[in-house]
Amino acid sequence: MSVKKDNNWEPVILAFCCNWCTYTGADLAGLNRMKYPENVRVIRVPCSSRVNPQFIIRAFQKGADGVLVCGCHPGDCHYATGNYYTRRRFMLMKRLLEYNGIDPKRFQAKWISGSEAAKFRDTVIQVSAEIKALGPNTKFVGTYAPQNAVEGGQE
Amino acid sequence: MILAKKDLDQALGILSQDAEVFVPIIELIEDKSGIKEPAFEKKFMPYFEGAAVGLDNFNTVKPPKDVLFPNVEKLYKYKTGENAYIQEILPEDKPKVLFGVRPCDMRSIDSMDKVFFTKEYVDSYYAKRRDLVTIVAIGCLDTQRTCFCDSMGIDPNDAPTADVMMNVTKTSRTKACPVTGCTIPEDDGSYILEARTEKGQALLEKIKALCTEDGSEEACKDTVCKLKIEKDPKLDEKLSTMFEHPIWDKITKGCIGCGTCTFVCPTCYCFDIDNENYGAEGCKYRCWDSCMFSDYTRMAGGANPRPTKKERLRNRYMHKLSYFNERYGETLCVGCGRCIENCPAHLDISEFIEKASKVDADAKEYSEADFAGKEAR
Amino acid sequence: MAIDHDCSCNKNPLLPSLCRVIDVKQETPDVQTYTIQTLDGRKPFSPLPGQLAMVSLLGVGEAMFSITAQGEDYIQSSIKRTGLLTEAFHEMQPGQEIGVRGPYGNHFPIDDLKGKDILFIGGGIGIAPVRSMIRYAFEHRDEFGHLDILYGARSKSDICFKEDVLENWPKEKDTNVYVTTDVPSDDWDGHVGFVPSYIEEVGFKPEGKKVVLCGPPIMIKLSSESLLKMGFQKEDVVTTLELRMKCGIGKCGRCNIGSKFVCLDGPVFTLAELDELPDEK
Amino acid sequence: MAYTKEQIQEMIRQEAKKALATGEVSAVVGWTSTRFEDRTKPFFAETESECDLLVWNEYCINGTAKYALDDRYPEKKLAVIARGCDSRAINRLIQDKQVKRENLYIIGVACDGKDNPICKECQHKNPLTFDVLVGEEVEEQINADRFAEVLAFEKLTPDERYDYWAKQYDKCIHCYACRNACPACNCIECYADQYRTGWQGKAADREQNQVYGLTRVYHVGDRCIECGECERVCPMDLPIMRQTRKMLKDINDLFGDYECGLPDDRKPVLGEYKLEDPDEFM
Amino acid sequence: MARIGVFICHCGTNIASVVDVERVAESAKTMPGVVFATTYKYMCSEPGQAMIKESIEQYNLDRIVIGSCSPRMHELTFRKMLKGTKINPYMLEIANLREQCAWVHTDREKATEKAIGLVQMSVAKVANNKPLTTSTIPITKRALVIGGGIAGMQAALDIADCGFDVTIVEKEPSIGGHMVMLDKTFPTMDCSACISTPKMVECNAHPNITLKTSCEVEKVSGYVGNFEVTIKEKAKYVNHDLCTGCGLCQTKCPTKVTSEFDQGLSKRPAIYIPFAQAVPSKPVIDANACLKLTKDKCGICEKVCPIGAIDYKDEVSYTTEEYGAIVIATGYELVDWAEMYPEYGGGKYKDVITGLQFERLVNASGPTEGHIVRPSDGKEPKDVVIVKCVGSRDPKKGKSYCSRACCMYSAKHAHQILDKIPNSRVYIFYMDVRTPGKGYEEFYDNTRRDGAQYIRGRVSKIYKEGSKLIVRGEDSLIGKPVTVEADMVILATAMEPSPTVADVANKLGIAIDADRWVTEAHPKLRPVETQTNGIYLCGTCQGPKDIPDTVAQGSAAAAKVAALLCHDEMETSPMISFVDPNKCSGCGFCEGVCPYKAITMVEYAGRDGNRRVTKTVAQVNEGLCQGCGCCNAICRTGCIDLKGFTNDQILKEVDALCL
Repeated sequence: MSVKKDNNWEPVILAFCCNWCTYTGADLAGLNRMKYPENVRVIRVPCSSRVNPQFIIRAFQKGADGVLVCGCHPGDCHYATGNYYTRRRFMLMKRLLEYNGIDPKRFQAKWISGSEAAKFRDTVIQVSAEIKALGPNTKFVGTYAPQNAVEGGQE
Repeated sequence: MILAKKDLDQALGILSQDAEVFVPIIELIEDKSGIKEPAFEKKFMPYFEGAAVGLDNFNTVKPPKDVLFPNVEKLYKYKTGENAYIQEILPEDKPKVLFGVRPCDMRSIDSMDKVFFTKEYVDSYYAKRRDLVTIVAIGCLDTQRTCFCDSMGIDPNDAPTADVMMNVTKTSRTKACPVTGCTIPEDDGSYILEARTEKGQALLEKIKALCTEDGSEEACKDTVCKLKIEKDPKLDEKLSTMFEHPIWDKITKGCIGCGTCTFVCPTCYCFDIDNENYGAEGCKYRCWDSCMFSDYTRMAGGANPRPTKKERLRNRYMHKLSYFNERYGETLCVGCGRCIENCPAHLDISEFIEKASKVDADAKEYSEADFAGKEAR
Repeated sequence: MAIDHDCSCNKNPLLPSLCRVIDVKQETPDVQTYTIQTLDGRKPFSPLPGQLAMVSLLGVGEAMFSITAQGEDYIQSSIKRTGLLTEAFHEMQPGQEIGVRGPYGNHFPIDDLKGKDILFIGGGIGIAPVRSMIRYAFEHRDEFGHLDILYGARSKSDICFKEDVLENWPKEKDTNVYVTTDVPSDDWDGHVGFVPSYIEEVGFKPEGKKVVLCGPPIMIKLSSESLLKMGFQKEDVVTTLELRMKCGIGKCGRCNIGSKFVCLDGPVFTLAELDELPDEK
Repeated sequence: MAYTKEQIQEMIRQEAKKALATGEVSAVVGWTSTRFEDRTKPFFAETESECDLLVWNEYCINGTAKYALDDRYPEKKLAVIARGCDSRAINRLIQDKQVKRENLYIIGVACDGKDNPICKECQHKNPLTFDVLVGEEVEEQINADRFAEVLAFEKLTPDERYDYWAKQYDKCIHCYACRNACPACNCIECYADQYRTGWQGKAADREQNQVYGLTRVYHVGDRCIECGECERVCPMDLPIMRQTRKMLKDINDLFGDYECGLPDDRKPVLGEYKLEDPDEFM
Repeated sequence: MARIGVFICHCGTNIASVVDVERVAESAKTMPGVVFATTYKYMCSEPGQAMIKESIEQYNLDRIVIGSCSPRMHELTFRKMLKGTKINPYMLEIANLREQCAWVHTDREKATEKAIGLVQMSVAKVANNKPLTTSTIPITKRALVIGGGIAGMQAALDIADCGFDVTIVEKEPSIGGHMVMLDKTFPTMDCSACISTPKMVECNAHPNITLKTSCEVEKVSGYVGNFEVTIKEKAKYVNHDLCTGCGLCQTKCPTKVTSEFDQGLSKRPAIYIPFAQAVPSKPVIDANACLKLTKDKCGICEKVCPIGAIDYKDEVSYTTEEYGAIVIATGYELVDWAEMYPEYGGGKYKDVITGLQFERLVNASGPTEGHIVRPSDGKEPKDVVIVKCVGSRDPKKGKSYCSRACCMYSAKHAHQILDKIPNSRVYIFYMDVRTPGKGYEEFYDNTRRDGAQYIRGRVSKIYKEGSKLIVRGEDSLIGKPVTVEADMVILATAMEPSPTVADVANKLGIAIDADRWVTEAHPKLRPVETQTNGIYLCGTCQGPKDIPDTVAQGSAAAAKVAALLCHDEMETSPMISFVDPNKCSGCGFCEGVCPYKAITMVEYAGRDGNRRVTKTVAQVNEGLCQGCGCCNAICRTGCIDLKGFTNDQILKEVDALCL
């Protein structure tokens, strides 16, 4: 994995957003022409409880600099109870990643409702700034990315 | 040629100048939390200055096979769609030295050679690595309790196919290793090196300056294995009639189906081929696989010719002790003892060899109680 | 000292050559036949009947298939959809690049078969390897005696190579074609019943006859029993085996039955040879 | 009066014979001796004479419960000689619906601590579930330092922690001994064996080992019975429990006292929720 | 290999002014599987759609990616468009280039880069899309209403009037609920029984309605359109098929116990019809009180019954029936104030009563025939204190919510006291007076004009001095303590959900909140639906409300039910979970986390190695699953997956992120 290190470096941040709250909130931010950094890419999922922690590991492995999981506020889940499971799952996962050396700022979870466009914007701005300050993620990044094969040779 | 033990590091340094020298090194993984004692790992790794070289009498957990047959090895890269291509990735041209290979492991490399070089196809990847490697074998000074290579027809003091054979001199004294506690020669001991091939000759040329030619020194060649087993010399043929023998049901019961024995085995060479994609581009690689894994032979529809651990372990033992003989004329088990030492379920191939040697090949029943006398304490 | 080997001039046996699928034909709802050519329009290699090719869907995976036919400038392989990988194969479109390496394995014992009457028996997709031998026999028609072809499929729509089975082959000289389906259907007025019983029904005579038998394991098992009952010798019946294969060159280890590797020593075995092998098929 | 090892061993053999004599039991899983004095191995006693090969000493360290999964659909019962940890492992398998209690005959025996470091931390030496108990129960100890290792490790800097694990995962040879020995790893088909679905590559490099390592913790962390088999069986000596214990510690911190494999019907932490769970994602 | 077409929309200038759409399309052409990429001014327009359709034909595409506005906007549009092509409507992914790219960014270069990234992810995902088909499920044209209060009755009547069969399950021996206990209804002061009993009779008489009193829901399985409900009928000990309701048994029964209907203010026999207008007007035996059933003595009722309808051997029975829709209308109870407020005497003063008890006191058919008297000594009270918000709006001791009806019924009670007892004085301790409703404020004004004294403040203590109850509180408006000597105190106690609701909700698989109120699917837009399709709610099971709102919800729920039942079958969403039974270990974790009870463990003929065995595996009910995916992330083997958002699709999307 070539380390991207120049002054124009922009982090790649992945956001899993639940379809009913945060994705709607993100759309609303657009409707209101709010501005936020370009480095967040959203993956739409039906519910934050759909997000398997293995996706998070995969994102770091593939070179994401930060991962964000967003869902409805507890109690507001479109599917009634999904985000309660999300909450437990990622409270533990966050600590586990931290324990394994990932900066807690690189993995964050947030409840953002469909009306909280501003919160979505603020969250993206904040996470983006925090990760930019941290620099490129080098932990858990795949050592076997094929560009190694393309550029270098064996071993 | 005689190389004083104290000059070993220097010799390795010289060899490292134009080759990657793989040598058993005791590596320390420091536990900074201070809760557990630091862990030691002994493995073949490239020599570096200051490395704690451990040419002592403990075998490495991982055999040296990965220098010739890496755990993961890229085969070719490709691109799909527009401008599709397939491009071979061969190993680098860098010469390597495998230094301190034990006779059992040397024999395992011979077996690998047979697999990868004969029977119609030559494996290009293995061949390239093999051609670039010079192997310095070392005669064992002491053996582990799980060592039984001499029962398998291997002399722990000599590795005939090595490029260079190295033995401790008879006058060398030994002491306990301050780190691991095992037996090692004292610093004032020395090694006798003997080139067996041109490659070996060339290697010794490089360190000639460090060596002396003292004809009075004699190599220490009286090491015997701690573990002696009674093996039927025709066990391979006997086993070939024992495919349905009830012994298999019994001895495979304890197996937990992990791949430890195959990955620590110096002669296990099975591999899988898979790919890793990166957008339209990707890379095909091969990696070690284990016949003990349930998915090893499972077919796309779900049917599996070896559905349970019984069939899988039977295949492994049969492969080591019978099939390989039939195909290549030698036993694939070299008696290094690694699988005995590391098996989570404490399965013991030497025990199987003994039992299989003794049982009636046509027996319809099998009981461990028949062997109780020997084992019960 | 390593065994002498010549590696400089040897072609890397694990490296596929880039080929192109020039035609995709839907044989049955779950079987497709692909016609494969090198990028410069040549035949990738010239296999003998019964040999295998490792077809690599770049980025997805590779699998071993029997080569069912070959022409001047192409080879053909038929693939049945059984799992995730074959499902991906079925998404192939003409023009797609794939990797192909081979040919692997032994082949049908042409020399043994020459001059004899041959009974070809195929079941389902099992007709694919047999087809390569049938085609060979037709191409060298004078070298073989009378030919019988017995083919069974689940239903009419499941018959592979319909043109060959139902139209072309019956027209060949000195050739009888028997087709049966497991279940009756409105559009099928042929024989209905399983292959093994049909074999007995037709009552082939074993004298001077060799059998090439291929199909799902259970069909092979029952058909063999029928054949042996009818007086055929185990040495005279050849069949093919299918196991999970990876390398194709007898090194990676997984396709062994006893000391034999299906990819290298197989896939074609006589029933007599199979008897010698451990029961792990 | 406490029994001697030899007495317990004899009682185990008798119970094993009794179990086999009922005709309902196919085999008794226990331990037998090996050629090495300080090592026993798991053993299936299937006949009366084989029962006399069962041993009981400080080297009986292998877990016995996981063998119940060898045949998930048995015709006869399997008898298992179970120490405290084995009984918790059996509870784990029962709670995960992988074995049925009625398919097991459990010969419980209180454990006096084996030649295995994890035994020093054991809080349940006595079997918690059994059909018959051999010998007497022993006094239990509370291990106040259950998470001491995790706490100490947490104090390191993130980079130190990462480097430590990276080195450990460099060692890993992908043999899956930890998985196969773990009673919480009881899936019929492990995600890691599903190469086609792309969860994880097959290569045993640092990257895939890390993926496996973390996923393993997530999969078993809330169901771990702390038997330490994963760590014991690891041929490369990876400190696997240090990962799992981290999750257990967090579960205890966040969601209240938690210990698995006890004979209750408590759901695994990730399979339930409480409205009043702590929330830091506001 | 997929043949993907990528279509980038300019959206006029909405996208194109910030994102270099041409570059995005050019870039897309190099992505794996993409065989065609183009841009267009308005993809959603008719010419735009026609262009996509043509390209599908021309380039033999098998799936497409559209880079446009949010999928929440036009995903359905484009799916509909695909229905007319050879491509399955679900072989489509939309990259959100407007709301989440062009509109929120200004830097053209960076926005274009991001747009390419978004398209890349969509391309990676779509390559792994599978064709999905909607399936239809038949609908049983019958409805079940749980609870026979005014909400349930209203819902049942409206559904029945639409021509569908309805069953009302009521746990009490009579339908009617709380409303029939009440005396007058505010603000119109019409007789509560006079307007509710006709509804009860109508329910009884309606050809499409089946009443099941003394019944409870035992088990619910199935899903929208196809519920299978087991109803438990408690033992009544009276054969209602024979009984004529003559009432002779009641009069002869020697046992007398507290009357539930009269809120403990009167006695009733052990064999009883709960109240005069009860429907069905037939008695049941209270098994806990009956001498025959408890001590095997007496047996008088059996002897006096002229037709032998008494059956002491009656047992609980179960019936299972199928319904297409279920309405939950389990209503409310008043909180047990005595436990919450020991300072109000904790229940030891007989003259401290609840509002509902007062309703019985003031009711002409009640125990006092409508005379307001003190329960302790039967004297007419002169000074009456009404305490509001007892248990409501009091998070420390009771409930945090407002019970909504108390302000109005307290005003009504004050009005009734002042009206019926000459020279009486009524003091009302209140926190706020809330009168949002037609004619409510006017009613409150009138009550004050009648002379009711409103004192703003909480009552801190009630104790007895002689025959008087001393009520101490604080008048927070003047900031001074107040003490009132009262003859009677009426507590406007908080409503809480019926104690049975948790059990019923659990059986139905619907959610309840922390206060046990049934949760509606959406508080604004789906107020009478629950999370589970085919299950609706009405009345006070959802939250405190007054009669007009309750009735309105009853009718609303009925409309929803009718809208469902008027179809013969319904389409299900194809984006639901599915199980690979061969991989499934049967651990049942998914079953535990499913909010819809859509997952059940079933037997499956599978294999263990090469052996044929019967496995227990998870199975997803297509009618119940809503596609949240919670089960997917809990499944360790990954054998339960979500169509449209499969693990593979999401992993591929993640993989494409950093290319």
